[in-house]
Amino acid sequence: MSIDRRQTLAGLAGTLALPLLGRSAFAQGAGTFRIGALNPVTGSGSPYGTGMQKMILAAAEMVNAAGGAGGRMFEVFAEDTQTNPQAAVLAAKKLIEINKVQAILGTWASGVSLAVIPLTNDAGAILMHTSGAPALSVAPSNAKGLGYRFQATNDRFGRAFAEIAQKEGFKRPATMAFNNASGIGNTEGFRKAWEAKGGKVLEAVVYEPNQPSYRAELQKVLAAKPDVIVTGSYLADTTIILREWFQTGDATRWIIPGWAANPDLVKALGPDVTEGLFSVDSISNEEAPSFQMYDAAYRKAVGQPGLSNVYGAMTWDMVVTLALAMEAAGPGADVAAINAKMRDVANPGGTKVYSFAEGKAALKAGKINYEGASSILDFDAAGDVTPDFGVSVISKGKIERRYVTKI
Amino acid sequence: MDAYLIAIAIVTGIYVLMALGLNLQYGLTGLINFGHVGFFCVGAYAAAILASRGWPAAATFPIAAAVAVAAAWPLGLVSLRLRDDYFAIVSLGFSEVVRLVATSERWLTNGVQGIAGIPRLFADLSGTTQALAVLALLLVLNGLAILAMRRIVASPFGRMIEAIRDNEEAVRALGKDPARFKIQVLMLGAALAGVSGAVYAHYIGFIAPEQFVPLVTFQIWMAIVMGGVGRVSGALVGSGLLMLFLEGSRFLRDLLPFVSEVEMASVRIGVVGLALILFTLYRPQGLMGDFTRR
Amino acid sequence: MTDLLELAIAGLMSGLVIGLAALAVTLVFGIARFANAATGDTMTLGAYATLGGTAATGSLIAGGAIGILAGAAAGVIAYATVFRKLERRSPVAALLASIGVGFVIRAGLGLVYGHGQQVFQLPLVRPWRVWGIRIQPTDLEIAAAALATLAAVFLILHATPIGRQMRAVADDPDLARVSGIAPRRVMIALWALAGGVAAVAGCLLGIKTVVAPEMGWDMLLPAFAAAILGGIGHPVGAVVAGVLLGIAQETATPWVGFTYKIALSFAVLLLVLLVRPRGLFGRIEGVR
Amino acid sequence: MTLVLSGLTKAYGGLRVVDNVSLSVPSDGLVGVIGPNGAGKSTLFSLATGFLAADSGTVSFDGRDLTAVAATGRARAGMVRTFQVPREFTHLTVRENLMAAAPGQAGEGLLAVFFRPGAIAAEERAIAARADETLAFLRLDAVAATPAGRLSGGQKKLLELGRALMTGARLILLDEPFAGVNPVLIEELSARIRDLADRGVGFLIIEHDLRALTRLVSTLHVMDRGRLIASGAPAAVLAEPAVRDAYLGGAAA
Repeated sequence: MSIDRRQTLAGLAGTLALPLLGRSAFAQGAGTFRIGALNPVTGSGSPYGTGMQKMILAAAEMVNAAGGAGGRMFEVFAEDTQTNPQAAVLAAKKLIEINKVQAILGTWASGVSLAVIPLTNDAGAILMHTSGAPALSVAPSNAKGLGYRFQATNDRFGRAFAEIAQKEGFKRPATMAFNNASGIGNTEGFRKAWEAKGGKVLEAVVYEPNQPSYRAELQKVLAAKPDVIVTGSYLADTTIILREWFQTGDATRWIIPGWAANPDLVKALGPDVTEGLFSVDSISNEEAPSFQMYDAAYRKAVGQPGLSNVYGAMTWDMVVTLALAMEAAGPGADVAAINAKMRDVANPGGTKVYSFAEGKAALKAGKINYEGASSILDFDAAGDVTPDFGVSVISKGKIERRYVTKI
Repeated sequence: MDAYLIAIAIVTGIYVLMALGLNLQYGLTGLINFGHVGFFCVGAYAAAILASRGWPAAATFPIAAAVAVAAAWPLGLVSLRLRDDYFAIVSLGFSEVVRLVATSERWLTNGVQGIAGIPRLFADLSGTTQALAVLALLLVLNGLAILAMRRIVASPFGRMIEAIRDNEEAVRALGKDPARFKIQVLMLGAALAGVSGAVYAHYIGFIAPEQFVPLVTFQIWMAIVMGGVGRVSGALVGSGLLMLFLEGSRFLRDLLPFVSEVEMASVRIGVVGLALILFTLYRPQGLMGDFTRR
Repeated sequence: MTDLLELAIAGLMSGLVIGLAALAVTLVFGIARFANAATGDTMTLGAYATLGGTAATGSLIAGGAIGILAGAAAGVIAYATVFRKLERRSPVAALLASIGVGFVIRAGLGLVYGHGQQVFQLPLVRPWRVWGIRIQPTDLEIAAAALATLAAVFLILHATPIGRQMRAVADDPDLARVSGIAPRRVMIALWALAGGVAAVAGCLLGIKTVVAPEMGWDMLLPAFAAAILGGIGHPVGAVVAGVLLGIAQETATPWVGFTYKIALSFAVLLLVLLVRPRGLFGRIEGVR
Repeated sequence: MTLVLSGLTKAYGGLRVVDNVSLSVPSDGLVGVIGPNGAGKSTLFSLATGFLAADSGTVSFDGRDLTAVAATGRARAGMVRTFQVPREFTHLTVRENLMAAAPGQAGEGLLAVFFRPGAIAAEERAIAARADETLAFLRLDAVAATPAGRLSGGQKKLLELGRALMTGARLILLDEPFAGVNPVLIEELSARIRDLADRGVGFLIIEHDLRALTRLVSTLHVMDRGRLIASGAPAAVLAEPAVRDAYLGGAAA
C-alpha cells in the first residue's frame, strides 16, 4: 500500500491530540494529486471493499507509470468506511484535512455516500461513489455537481428487472426486499417500472435481517401465487430464503440482483435449488479492452476474476476518468477545472479510448470518449451513468449470461 | 489537520453527553440502562424531522430532549419496578423497538432510506469556524450538564439516588419509593441522550435506523467503565479513550502492516472486548478512581 | 387455518433454537447469578466448530460432538479466566465482562474464518404433506436434535450427582456450601453444560441459516427475552418461553407485519412481567 | 395497641413458613420474638412490613388496616424495620445515611433542586442538626463523616436504628439488633432502646441473644416451625416445657 509513512505517523500524532508536526509537513507536493480511497473494507460492504481499494491503488499506479495525469502523479490514501456513516464521516474528515485529498473515490452504501458528500462539497472535492440512492443525484447532495455515480441507481435496477420480467413472459410478479435503502430501492423501482408497463405487483414483502427463519415472509409472498419473485436482497438472506423456499416444494421463478445471486450462492445451495434463477447485474463492459486491463489487474491483485466484483471495475474507472479529466484540464488545473472536463472525456462525441495511456495520447489530437471497464461510462446531467444490465440464468450450478438488456 | 481534530472532538463531545446521562443512571443510581441508544435515536429523529421542516435549532434541541424524556417516562413506569437485571434486558428491548419504529414508520422517518440533508448548525458560518461553533456549543451543553450533575449530587435528591444505588430495599424500608426517583433519573439521562442525538443529527447530516444499534449503547458503557463509574471526570476520560480506540485503529493499521483491513474489524472488536474484560477484572474503579468519594 | 398452522410450525422451529439459547442463559443465571452475554458468541463458536468437525470427519454427528466439546471448552475457559474472579462481585461486573468475552470470541472467529458466510452442505429435500400441511423432514431432524439436547440436560440435572448439586446451588448457594458441595466442581460442570447447550443452539441455527461471525450475537436478545419470560433460572421455563415467543412472533405476522414481529417478543415480555414479575415459571423469592 | 398482626400466614409450596400468627405491640411496648433458625421470624417481619405479601391474615397499625398497603406506605405510616444483615448506604457517610432517612424532604424533588436552592439549604440545615442529635444519642458522632461501609457490624446496627429514628417512626422492628455486636455495645444499645420506649416508641425485636432480649422486653413470643407456641412475660415463657423442648432443646442440639 503506497501510504506515506510520515503522513501516517503525523496522523497518529493527530489522533493523540499532539499536533507536533508543523503545517509544512502537510503541504501539497508540487507534482502530486492526492486522492482518497474510501471503501467499505469492513461491515456489510466487506465482500467488495478490499477489491475496490486495491483497484484504486492499481489504477493509480498504472496512471503514474504512464507519466501521470496533467503532469501530476497520484498519491492514494486508503481508508475504511466500516460501511457505517459515522465512521465514514470521520474517515473523510481525516482524508480531507490531514491528507489534503482533492477527490474521494469508492464510497459504497447509500447511507455512507449521503453522509460523506456534504463534506466533499464543502471542501470543493470530487466524490465518486457506487451508491444507488436517487437522492444522491439531486440537491442538496449534488448541488455543486461534484458527485459522480458509477453504479446504476436503484430505480434503474428496478427498470431493468421490469424489462427482464416482461421479456421472459412473466405476468404475476411479487417482490421481496431486505429492509434497507438499497433493497427497497430495487423492488420499489421495479414496481414503478412494472406499473408503468400496465402490470400489477401482487405482493411486496419487506423483511428484516438476521432472522432465524424467513418462512412467514415466504408464505405471505407465495400465497399471492406469483409466477416470479423479484428480490432486493443480499447473499446471506438470499441463501436462507431460497433454501426455505426450495423446502416448501414451490416452483416459482426468481429474479435476483447479481450481488446476491453469485457463485457463493450457488456454492452454498447447490445446483438443484439454484436451477433456473435469473441473476441480474449492471454489467461491466466486458467486451471492451478496458475491461481486459481491469480484469488482469484484478486477477493480479485479488486472485479472482474481475467479474466477481463489479464495484472493482467501477473504482478502476473512477481513477482512469479522473486522470483523463486532469490530463484534459492541463497542468496545474484546480478541482473545478478538472470537474468541468469529466463529461468531455467520458461522454460520446470523441475518439473512443479504453485506457489512460491511450486517452492521454488521443487527447493531443482532440476530443476523447473513455469507454470504461464497468460500463460505457456516459454521465447524465446529474452525474449518473446508465450501465447495461446482464441477465444470467443459473443452470446446473453454472451462472450463464443469456443476454444484455439496455434501459 | 485542525478540522480533523475538531471533528474528533465534536464526536467525543457527543459521546460525553451520552456518557454523562448514563453515568447519572448507572454510576449514581445503579440503573442498568442497556437502551441508552434508544433515547439518542429518539432525539436525533426529533431534531432531524423538525429541522428538515425548517424549524430552527433553538427549537429542535429542547424538543429533542422533551421527546426523549417522553419516551423514557412510560418505559420507567412499567419497568422500573422490575428487578435490576430485568430492567437491563427490557431497556435493551426498548431501544430495539425504537429502531424498529424508525424503520417502519416511513411517513415520519422515511424508513430505511433515512433522513438526508439535515440542516447544519451555524450554517451561515463556514469551514473551520462553523466546526468550532459546533464544538463550542457542545462544550456549553456538556458544561451545563456537568453543572447540573454537580448540583444534583450535592442535593438531597442526589443523596437519595445514591442511597438507592447502595441499597434499594433499605430505601423502601424508610418509606421512600425508589421507583419515583429512578423514573426521574431515567428521564434526566434520556434528556441528555436526546440532546446528544440532536447534535449528532445536525452534525452528521444524515440519519438512518442502522446507525442506532445496541453496539452504540455498549460503547458508552465501555466509556464509563474505562473512565470510572460514578464520576464526571470518568465520563470525560472514558469517552476520550473510546474515541482513541475507535479512531486510533485507522492509524494502528499502519503500525501493524501484517493485519489486513478485513482483519482490522475483528481486531477492533477484540480490543474492545479485552478492554471490557481487563477493566472489570483489574480496574473496576476505572481510570479516574473509585466512586466512593467524589 | 393451514397457513396459520404452517406459521406456527415455522415459529416452533425458530422457538426451539431460541429456547435452547435461553436454556444456556438461564442455567448460568440460575447458578452463577448473572446474565451471560457471551452466550450468543458461544453459539457462533459451536456452529463454526461443528462445520470444521463435519468437514474433518465427514459426519455431521461427529462434527456436532466436536462443536459441543468446543462450546463446553469455551465455557470452562471463560469461567477459569474471567468469571471465577468475578464471583464475589456484582452481577453487572460479570455481565459487562461477559460482553467482553463475547467480543473476544467473535474477534477470534472473524480472524480465523473471515466475515464471509459459510453453510452446512446438507441435502435439501422437498416436504411431505400431511392433511395439506407441509411437514419438512429437516424440521423433524432439528426438532429431534433439540429435544435430545433437552433430554440430556434434564437427565444431567436430575439423575446425576453433579446435576443434583447444581440444582442445590441454584436453590440456595449458601446452604449448598454449608452442606459440603464443592462449588468449584459444580461451576466447572455448569459452564461446560451451558457452553455445550449454546453450541447445539448455534449449530442448529447454523443449519437453519448461514454461519457468520455475527449470527449468535443477533440471537442474544430473543434468548434473554425467553429466559426472563420463562422465569430466570428455570430450565423448563426458558425452553417453553422460547417456543412460545417463536410461535407468537410468526403467527402474529399476518397482523403486525415482518418488522414489528421482532418487537412483539418484547411486548409479550413486558406484559407478562407486569402480571407476573417473576416470569411464567419463576419462583417467588424472599427478601435476602 | 399500635401494631396488630392477626392470623398471618405464608406458605412456599406446601411449607407453611408462617402459620396463623397473631400478636400485637402496644404504642410504647417492648416486644420480643425468639425461635430457632428457620422458625419464620424474619418472614414474619417481612409480612408485617409489607416486604412480602401474606397469603392470609391482616396487619393494622394505629387502627388503620395496612394489609393492602405496600412496604413504603407502611413505613410512611410510622412502622419502620431494620434488617438482619445491615443494609447501610455503603458509599454515603454516616451522617448522610441518617439525613437520607428524614421524611418529606422538599430537596428530593428534582425541580426544587434547581429552582428553590434557598429553601433546600434551610431544610438541609435542619435535617443535619436532627441527624447530629440522633448520632450523639447513639454515640455515633465520632464516625459521622465516615463512609458507612467502613463501620463495624455493631455500628451498622446502630446506624440502622438511627435511620429508623430519623423517619420519626413510632414503631421500630429490629431484626437481630445484637448479632455481631460486642457485649459493651449491647448494653449501650439496650439502654438506648429503653430510652426510646420511654419516649413512646414501640419496638418489636427478633433476637437470638436470649439473655439480652429477656432483660429488655416486657413481652416475649416464641415461634417454632411457623407457629407461635408461647407468649407472655419472658420468665414465664421461658419456663414453659414446650418452649424448652422446641427452642432450647433445639438450640442445645
